[in-house]
Amino acid sequence: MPARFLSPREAIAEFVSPGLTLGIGGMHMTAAPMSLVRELVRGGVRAGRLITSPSASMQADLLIGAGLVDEIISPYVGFEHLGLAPCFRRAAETGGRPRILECDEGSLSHALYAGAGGIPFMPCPPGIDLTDIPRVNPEMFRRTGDPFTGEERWAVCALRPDVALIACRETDPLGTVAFGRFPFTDRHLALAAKSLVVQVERMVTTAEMSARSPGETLPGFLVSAVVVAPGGCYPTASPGLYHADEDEIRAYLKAAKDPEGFAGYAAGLDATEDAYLERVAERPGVKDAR
Amino acid sequence: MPARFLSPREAIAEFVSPGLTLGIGGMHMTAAPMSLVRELVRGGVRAGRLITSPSASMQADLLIGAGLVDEIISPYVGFEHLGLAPCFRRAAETGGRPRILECDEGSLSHALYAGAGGIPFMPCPPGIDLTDIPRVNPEMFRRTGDPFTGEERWAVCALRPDVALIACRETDPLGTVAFGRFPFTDRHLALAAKSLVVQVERMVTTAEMSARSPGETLPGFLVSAVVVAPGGCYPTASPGLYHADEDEIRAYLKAAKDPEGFAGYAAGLDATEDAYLERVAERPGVKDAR
Amino acid sequence: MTPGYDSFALMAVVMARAFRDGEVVVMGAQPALPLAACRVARALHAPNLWYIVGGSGTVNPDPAVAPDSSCDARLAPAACALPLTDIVLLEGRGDTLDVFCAGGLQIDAYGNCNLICVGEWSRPTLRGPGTVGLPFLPAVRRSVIYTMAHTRRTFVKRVDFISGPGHPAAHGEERPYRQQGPSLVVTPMATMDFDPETRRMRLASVHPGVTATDVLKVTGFALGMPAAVPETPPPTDAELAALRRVRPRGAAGP
Amino acid sequence: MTPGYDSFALMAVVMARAFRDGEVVVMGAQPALPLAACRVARALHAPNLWYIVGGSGTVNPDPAVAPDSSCDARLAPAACALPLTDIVLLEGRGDTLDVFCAGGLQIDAYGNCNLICVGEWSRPTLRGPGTVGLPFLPAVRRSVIYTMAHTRRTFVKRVDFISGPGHPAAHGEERPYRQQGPSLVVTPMATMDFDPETRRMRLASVHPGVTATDVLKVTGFALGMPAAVPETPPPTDAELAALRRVRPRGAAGP
Repeated sequence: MPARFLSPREAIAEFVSPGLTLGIGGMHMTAAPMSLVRELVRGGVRAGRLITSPSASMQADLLIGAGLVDEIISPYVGFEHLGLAPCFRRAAETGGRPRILECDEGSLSHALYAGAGGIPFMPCPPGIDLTDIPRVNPEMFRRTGDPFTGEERWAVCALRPDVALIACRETDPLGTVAFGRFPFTDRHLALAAKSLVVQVERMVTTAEMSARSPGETLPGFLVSAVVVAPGGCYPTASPGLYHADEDEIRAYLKAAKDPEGFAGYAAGLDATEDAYLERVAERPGVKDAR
Repeated sequence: MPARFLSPREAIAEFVSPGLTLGIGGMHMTAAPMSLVRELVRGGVRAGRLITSPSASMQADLLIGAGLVDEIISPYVGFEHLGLAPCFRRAAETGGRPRILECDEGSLSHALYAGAGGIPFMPCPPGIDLTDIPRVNPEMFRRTGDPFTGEERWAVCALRPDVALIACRETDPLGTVAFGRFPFTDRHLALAAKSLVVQVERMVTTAEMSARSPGETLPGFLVSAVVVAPGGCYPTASPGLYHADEDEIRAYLKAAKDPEGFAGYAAGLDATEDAYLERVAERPGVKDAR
Repeated sequence: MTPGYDSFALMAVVMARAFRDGEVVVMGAQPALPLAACRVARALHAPNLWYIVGGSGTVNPDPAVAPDSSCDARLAPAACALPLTDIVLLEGRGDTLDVFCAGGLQIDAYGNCNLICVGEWSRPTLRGPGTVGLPFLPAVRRSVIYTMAHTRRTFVKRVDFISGPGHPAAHGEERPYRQQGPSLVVTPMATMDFDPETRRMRLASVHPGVTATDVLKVTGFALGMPAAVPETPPPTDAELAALRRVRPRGAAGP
Repeated sequence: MTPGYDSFALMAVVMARAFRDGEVVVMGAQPALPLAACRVARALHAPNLWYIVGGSGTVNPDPAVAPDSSCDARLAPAACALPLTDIVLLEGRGDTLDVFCAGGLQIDAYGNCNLICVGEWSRPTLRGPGTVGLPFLPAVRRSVIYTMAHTRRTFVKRVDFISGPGHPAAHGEERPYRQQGPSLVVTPMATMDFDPETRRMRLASVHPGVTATDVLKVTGFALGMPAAVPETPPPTDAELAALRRVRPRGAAGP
């Protein structure tokens, strides 16, 4: 069927019921689908489980701060040189939500590959054996026998988000989407998800899309809905179009240091994503992308 | 270290000792590293085990015909609309070499992923369970328990070629190589191999290479040697540069119908790859690529 | 069959009719026939059809001149392309692809396909090329089987080697992905489908100029026979016109 | 430390000296220091060094202005880039990458790193960001550990959570990949290495202006102490010149 082009509100309303397992893309402060994430916050839509890329930042911390994440699978929630993730930290240190399913980058990447391929579970390469991770996460890590050598190994379960929300650079009218410069693990996440909502910066022709190389694109039949939201990764970066706005992220980190500050920040996200994007459209970088 | 640029003969002499497990890329009649394969034939270099892409054609049949393959792992050896693989067929029907380790495309692709990632073995998605493949290939397929559900499943072993020989379109002076239009499973094969010899059509600058998207390139540190051989995929295609020469392939299929005819064809491969490429340089397509 | 079409044309049109708008079709080696069928379907009743050509991973290729090989770079004018390794993932996922177009050296009453060998595997009388992606047949919503060879050698009681699983022979047994399994078989003589109770192949229609008795003679097992066997509707002018645009030069199909 | 360089400069130069020509270095989040070090090494004694910046997968990025984030698109002027999912494969392979640059909230005498939590995991007093790729430390030929915080809180007797495995404490125990494990620790005060017998951390050199006693005071375990502790050779003019070209504006490093 032809791709469905929806507003952030419509896409969230139709594809994200409360309590689902949500995969959210973007790595560190790049290519986070913030328009969709802000819409989750506005709608108060709860994720039963949140699966991130190997390194999440604001897309995870904002949802955690808003109390919308029951469980999280993420190898990293933080802001690199800008500091720790205030809401994630507070939750862990005060025993609040989310429950953390401790995980590392390799296991996550392989678990998504398994989920994408109908592979029931994934034996882990050595390394994880020597960490404390499997010990604190028996739900995701189990011992298994290697039928070829007889050795006992750790295995990680396959992961399949009910819905993945990712940011790509472009769509064409058929809903085929193309990543910006770096695919991170967002491609695996998209392939593993039962449905897929993609936020993009712009529309290109099908001929332009055709010229992109395999591995850069996801065909429209995998895409449940496309949300065209120029500037929608803000304040994270859309690689090649605009950089992360570190001033805005610093302002968030400062505000989110305590629950009251966080509440103030969340209240300032405007009533609609259109209004928000209108407001940030003048920020450096985003302006050129629009 | 800087990449080593070698002739086909030098590359084979240095990296392919007789009896190794050899991975050879190229899918159907596209992107087979024929310059390297012909050099194996000229040198009479025996593969202890040959692992192909999910669909091999002349790169496998030529080696089999020359008696150089002890064991083969290949989900398909044939020539699509041009017919069956004469030497592969003859070997199987007369009980000659190679021993066939029966395998399908999915299991091969996952086994290479496992080999590339240090993953000890790979549980199979359902499907293979209903075929006779695991029954005839107990060496590669074993039963394993899913530690999360308790179910019994088939697993395939990880595959790691000692050397992979693949054809790419381009190299830069650092030995970073870039695929042509389609990566097939050659990327997984390259990542799984202990050493990697890449045949390319041409040299580009590092700046040109830099513009290629992730997933198209393999960095020079993974490449043991580069062989610059314009036209070297002939008579298979180098995608985007020249098409397969079906007349030449038909001539091979006709000749290889019996061992004598095959011997004649093999004897006609010229004493050196340079001489061979010189001779075929005038064929349509190849001419433009050189 | 002397009117303005040949077996390839009739089979392509029959396959095209089986594809529904919005479906995702996948095909493998030697894709001439299903590729033509998909393009005809897209031109006529299924404008939102998606189709993936095997090895190349091209999605909806629309080349000026259709190549014969599934990996030919001339397939590149396409909506996009997927790495083959991703197609393998999507096949295993089991909830994305609608139709798998498959064939075999042997095909049996339950729709099992065999691309590996005739005779004993260890010393076959005929060694086929190998099975490629056919073990994923049960993972796709349904499969369409096609062959240019409607003979007793192809349509056998029981394949010598299951390389592409069909319906389960045991009553009530379910396939792991719980999909429909083989749904349609297209040959130069007839179309067949499967009895929902016995899951055995049965005649669905005979092509113009062919009788049910003709089909029975060249089928190596007791083909299910409905009370009345309709004739396959011949290609319409619109179908033939659409096919003319997309047919590989001189392709007789697999 | 008042001469023409600061801690970042000294540490970058010390790390750069540890990289050998032709090696492949990998770094993760917050790569300012190892990225600068690799670029200095490449400019001086290791022209064939390869380095991979974590999430972005960029290989040998050489940006005009170095960004602080490992995923910043300004890293794109690079030799090439690998999808992150391929880097995960290469890490697990265990025979390709030479040096892993790592750090931790806590680092212990055996070079175990902890990026996950201080205190009990279920209710930590400090929750760190998470471990990302650190479980692959034993898969890489050797690791270089760095931190800007040489304190007793960072250098602890035993990490509260092993998220990046160091040397085995048990005598004779081998790590699964049979690699060297942690080989060098770089802080603003000193460099440390590991006793090949006990596999415990020991002082290797003190930076100009720092004494061994200073280092002992801020290290939370019995640091091995050689008979004579050399001073870390200060950056040469050539090293400082090379660093000036590549240093991120205002970066203090991790």
